[in-house]
Amino acid sequence: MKKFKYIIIGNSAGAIGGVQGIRKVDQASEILIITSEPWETYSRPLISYWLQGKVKREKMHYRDPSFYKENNCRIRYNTSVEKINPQDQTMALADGEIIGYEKLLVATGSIPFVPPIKGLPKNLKESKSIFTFTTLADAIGVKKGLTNDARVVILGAGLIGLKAAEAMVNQCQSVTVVDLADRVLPSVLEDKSSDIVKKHLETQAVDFMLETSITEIRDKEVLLSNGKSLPYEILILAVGTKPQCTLIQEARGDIGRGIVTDHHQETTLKNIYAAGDCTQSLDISSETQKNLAILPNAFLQGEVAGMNMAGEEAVYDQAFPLNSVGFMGLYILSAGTYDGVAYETQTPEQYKKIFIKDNVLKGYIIIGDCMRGGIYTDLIREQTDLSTIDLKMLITSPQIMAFNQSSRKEKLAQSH
Amino acid sequence: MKRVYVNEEWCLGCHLCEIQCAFANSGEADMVKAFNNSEQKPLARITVEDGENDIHFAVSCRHCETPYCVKGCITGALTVNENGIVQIDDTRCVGCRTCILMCPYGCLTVGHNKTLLKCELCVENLGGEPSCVRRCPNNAIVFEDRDGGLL
Amino acid sequence: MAINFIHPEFEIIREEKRCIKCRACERQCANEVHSYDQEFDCMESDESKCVDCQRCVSLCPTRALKIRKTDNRYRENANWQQQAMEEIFRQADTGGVLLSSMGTPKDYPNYWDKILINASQVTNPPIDPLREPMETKVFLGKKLNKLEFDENGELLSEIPPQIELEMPIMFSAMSYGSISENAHKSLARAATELGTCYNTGEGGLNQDLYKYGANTIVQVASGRFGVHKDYLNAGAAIEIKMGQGAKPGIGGHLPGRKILEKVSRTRMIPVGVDAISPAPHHDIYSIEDLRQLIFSLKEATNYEKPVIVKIAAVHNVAAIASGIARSGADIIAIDGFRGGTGAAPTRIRDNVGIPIELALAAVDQRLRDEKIRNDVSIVIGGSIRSSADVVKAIALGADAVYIGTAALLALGCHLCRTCHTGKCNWGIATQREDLVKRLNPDIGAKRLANLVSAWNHEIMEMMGGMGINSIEALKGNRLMLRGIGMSAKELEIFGISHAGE
Amino acid sequence: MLKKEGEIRIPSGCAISGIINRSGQCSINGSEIVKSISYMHDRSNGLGGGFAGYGIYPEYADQYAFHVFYDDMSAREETERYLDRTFEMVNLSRIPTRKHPRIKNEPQIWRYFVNPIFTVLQEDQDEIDEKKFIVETVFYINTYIKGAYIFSSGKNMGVFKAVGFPEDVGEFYRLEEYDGYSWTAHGRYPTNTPGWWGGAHPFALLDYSIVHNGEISSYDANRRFIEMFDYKCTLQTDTEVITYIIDYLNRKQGLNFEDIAKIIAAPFWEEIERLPEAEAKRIKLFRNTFASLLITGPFSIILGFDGGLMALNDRLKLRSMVVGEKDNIVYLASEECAIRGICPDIENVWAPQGGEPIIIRVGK
Repeated sequence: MKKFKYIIIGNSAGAIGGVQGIRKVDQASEILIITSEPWETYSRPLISYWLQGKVKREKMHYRDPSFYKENNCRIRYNTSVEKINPQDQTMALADGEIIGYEKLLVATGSIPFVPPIKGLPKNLKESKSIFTFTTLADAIGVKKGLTNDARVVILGAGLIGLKAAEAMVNQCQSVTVVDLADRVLPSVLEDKSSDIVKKHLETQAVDFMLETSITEIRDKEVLLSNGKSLPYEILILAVGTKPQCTLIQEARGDIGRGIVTDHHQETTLKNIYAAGDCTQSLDISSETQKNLAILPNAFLQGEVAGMNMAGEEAVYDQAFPLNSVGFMGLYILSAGTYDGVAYETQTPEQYKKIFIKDNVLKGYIIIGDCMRGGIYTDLIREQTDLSTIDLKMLITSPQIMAFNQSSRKEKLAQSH
Repeated sequence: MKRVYVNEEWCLGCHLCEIQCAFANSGEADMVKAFNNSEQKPLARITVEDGENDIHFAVSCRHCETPYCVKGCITGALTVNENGIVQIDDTRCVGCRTCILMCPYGCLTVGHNKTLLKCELCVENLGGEPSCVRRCPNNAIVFEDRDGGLL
Repeated sequence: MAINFIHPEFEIIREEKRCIKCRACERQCANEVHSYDQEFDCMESDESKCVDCQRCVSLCPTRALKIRKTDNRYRENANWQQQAMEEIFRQADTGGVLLSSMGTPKDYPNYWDKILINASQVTNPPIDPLREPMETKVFLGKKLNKLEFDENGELLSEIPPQIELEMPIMFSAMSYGSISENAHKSLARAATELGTCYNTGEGGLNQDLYKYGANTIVQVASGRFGVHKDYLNAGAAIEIKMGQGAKPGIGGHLPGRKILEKVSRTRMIPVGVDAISPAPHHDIYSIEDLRQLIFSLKEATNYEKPVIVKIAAVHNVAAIASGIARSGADIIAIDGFRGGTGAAPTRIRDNVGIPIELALAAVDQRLRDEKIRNDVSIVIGGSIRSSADVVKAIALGADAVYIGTAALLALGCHLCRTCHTGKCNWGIATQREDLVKRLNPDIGAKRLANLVSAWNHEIMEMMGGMGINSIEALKGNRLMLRGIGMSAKELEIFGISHAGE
Repeated sequence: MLKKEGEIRIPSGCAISGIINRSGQCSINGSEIVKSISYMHDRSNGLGGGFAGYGIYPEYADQYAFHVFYDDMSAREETERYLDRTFEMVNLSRIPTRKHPRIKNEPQIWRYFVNPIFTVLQEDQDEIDEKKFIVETVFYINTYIKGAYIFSSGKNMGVFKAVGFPEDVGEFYRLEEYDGYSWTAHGRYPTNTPGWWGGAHPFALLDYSIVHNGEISSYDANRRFIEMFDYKCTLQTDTEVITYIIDYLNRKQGLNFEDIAKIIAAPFWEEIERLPEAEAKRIKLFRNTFASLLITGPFSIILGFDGGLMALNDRLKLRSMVVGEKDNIVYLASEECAIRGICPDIENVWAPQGGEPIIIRVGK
């Protein structure tokens, strides 16, 4: 049996973060990366850009191809892990091989949630017209069917659905987004901001059918809850994702809204760590446990996991939701929780809403000009006491000037 | 490592660092050409904030030890080079603004071609001292190693 | 008054093609000359406000700006020139005394430029200061006339209080209030780095600067602003200011608007109240009164500090200096009529006093004739413009020089001569906080130190050329000087031969 | 017409030489020093040569020996009238010379052995400073009696000088007829004088005599300072001002020759800083008090005084000077040839450092 000091299951942001975290501490020991995909690491959010034609395939690398070699990583493509045995620190691969680990990072990510709809084909992967949209394989599939006269129906007005809509709207005859919710991006935005985004997308020829669901999928046609039907050549199912926790669950690790870890990203199973979309995190802005399936979070968790795996204590305790997304030239920054007193501003260039509770910035939404929005993010991240900050100035526009002199000095005259 | 630090005690708010930064990164040899000869004025990677009571200071990338922008970058366009300088590869940047979302200091800006711009300490265009530092009329911006703490 | 007779003195030439509308000129002009026109997307200028301080020109990143004297002239003639006419218009407008800043711009003879320095050739060798030691250390103060020894030949005598300088150049008195805190800081730090002294002027000593005391000369002037025991003991020496070259015979006036909180505390006067220095010290109406003040100050400082008496160069300066030398002073400072000022009545600045060169020559010779040259050191100031001026001054007999205007120039002053407006764009002659911060003492001190050490290098070069390797062998060494284009009388006063002799 | 010494400052290059018998025996014949300086013929240009001998007048050892040049009879008559008033004239005579083809235009050269006479009034007021009195007499005659010039005024010593090469001057003055315990010699190379007998070296005042090679750049600083102390630099030569400085420091300030060397060729400040504290303090006080007596520019001097010689170079040693020893005799010269020429088996030859005084006192 082969044994590795470090094994990472997965090959995306959490896994790469894991490699970089390990390498901060241990530059020598080999790392084995196991991925079920056939590709070197690539940026999942870029699949819509690729589909849109804005990014070439070779620019989708999340890291340079030399990354593995430079970091002494061995990688096994197209390989699934069947089972983890935490007692003897081994795992069984799909081909039956057993390999041992000293430290294991599970960065299995999430998988699309496919709702049980009447008429849904049994083997979605072989469909030429019905797709989920989270992997490069999905995008490649979509692209094959995407023609100028294709009619596209997207189920789900979340981030994935709308990015898919953006990617295709100028390459096909029509895009219609169907969602049971009464607004777009329901998990990211609240009413007004959602409305701005919807209106913008409508001007860009994306059609919406909200408060509507698909009741049945037929060949080239879906039936809707309002009794109407929509023809399609391409149907995207983008109602959401769920954490891929199976391996840990079967190994009897704790699962909540994802794999449960401590601040060191260690699971309830000894020497097994988890990072990324597959995990549950404590959202510091709402103080609730969540599955925060966002890329920066995945990388940061992976990095902390990696450092701990290599023996250095590191802590990740600053998780909270945050998103930056653009649709057809309209950009949205959002972070935290929309709880507390809301301060709303609107200019021709920008809509902004800031939420403050207990003298702490809890969340914000910016649509349009989002320059320097990260200053707000940092206030959430650090849970900064706003009492020494010029709130009026801060609400008007994010700036260092809003801080008092000593924190300005700390920010600008000291190394970070 | 040597980083750009600012001292608001000496910043006059002349905004010349912005001009010099934009020029240095414009690729033009002549400032007049850089500003007056093209459709779009070149953009600065440094921003001067002007406050009340004549407080001014310039803000540019801190090249943080923990660069949230790099960690959050969805494409890998942002990297830390061997000298600790946070750099951006504009052939890989897709303009998603996650870095703007992540940066605690508000130091990234969107360029004319929609990719992000940030201070790279003038490594590409001058070497040695960053242009904002070199041209600051009052030493309000300095290029120093303060990793051991502020003197 | 309906018609404005005073026309803009300068024209602002902005090369539109080069202007990138960065608005640095607008932000940097305290006189509000420049402005941006949104509608036409261009910069505008109001020339009537321009004082030609060159701040905008210096900061314009594309060199799109230049300022030139207007060629618009009144109908002047050889007798009634532009300046005379304009001053009449001005007084007809205001009914007031004309005020000016900095040294006189009038074309009086400049004797430094009529004196040439010698160099060695075959009969003795020049000395290369890069290869051989070259000493510029100077001690200012009374010298012993007779050494006392005990029976074993051990010296009993002690050196009287002295100022020890690494080079014969000091920064002359400029008060906190007339110049900014940052200007003072720059001077203090530069003096410390150089091993020389700066001078507080009559405005007291800011508490933050006490740490530079070993390189500080504290001044006691007729207003006695900021004078107390700690102040007197804070410095390396005490200077009694009897007069100033730019305005002999009159006092000083710092307007209340320059007396802000910190200046007020330092001067020990209320905020916003005019600071008036009377023309005389009201406790000194004669030389014997001066002696009393000198010894009062010595008492207050335990006889540990040399006392300087500063006078303006006036007609009978030699006799006055002789009196001072006999009054217990350790050092005489003489300020020539080209010396600078923060503000002086124009007529006085331009017509009262004599050139420092003549005053120095007369005083040095007079004190030697009276055999009391050893009792005092002589420091001179009043438009020392270069190291050559320093060398000539030392060779004429000075122990050291004061530089004021040259130091201000090093700090960025462009001699626009509008110090009295308080809007110095270079952060020097102003108390406006946004302007004061324009002078970063890190830069200021460095520039001053650069200037003086450059001069000192040049002094060493010139000394080496003369075959002199220590500054004391240059002092009073008038044989190293020759006059050029001087009358026999002038040569006689200088005690030098004409070039070619 | 060229100006002579006293009308203009005249720098000159030179040769110097000195011999002394440490025992104090007057064993050195005048011909020795003449021979020594003759080896450095090319360092002179015929415009001046001279000698000083110490211990040469044993029979008049207690009288001041005035050597005087007179341009004419009236100068001599006026001088003698002046001297008669305040001096007892023990002996007076022409100084013996011999005709020499290369020594021309000689003045009348007289020698007086004198004792000063003080009035009752002076003695009552306790103002008797004999040396001051001699100096004042010399200054008076040299300044105010036209055509008279006292060029030697010490006891049991004498200066012999003329326009010409030094070896010719030695022959002219018949120096082989004198024996002394020490001698100095000078060959002159002035650059802008027609040559004047009084301007030749050694320059002497009281027992001090100076031979000097060099051109001091501090001249006017030194002159203008020393003139504050009742000296009058009538000749405007380096030798003159150096002599006055030494007289001032030794006689008036009471400093020894070691200290004098530390004043006129002071150590550099950076050297002073390295000295022990007490020594540094002492030199700092010297440099402070006598700043204007620092002599810069090239010089090598041999100072003759009662009972010894001091040789000193400027602090950068811009002029040559070597010292040699053989038994009790010490030789000093600009060039080594001047020593080896008269003492082929010389031992222990060395070149002193700049500013390092070589002081030889007889009997010590």
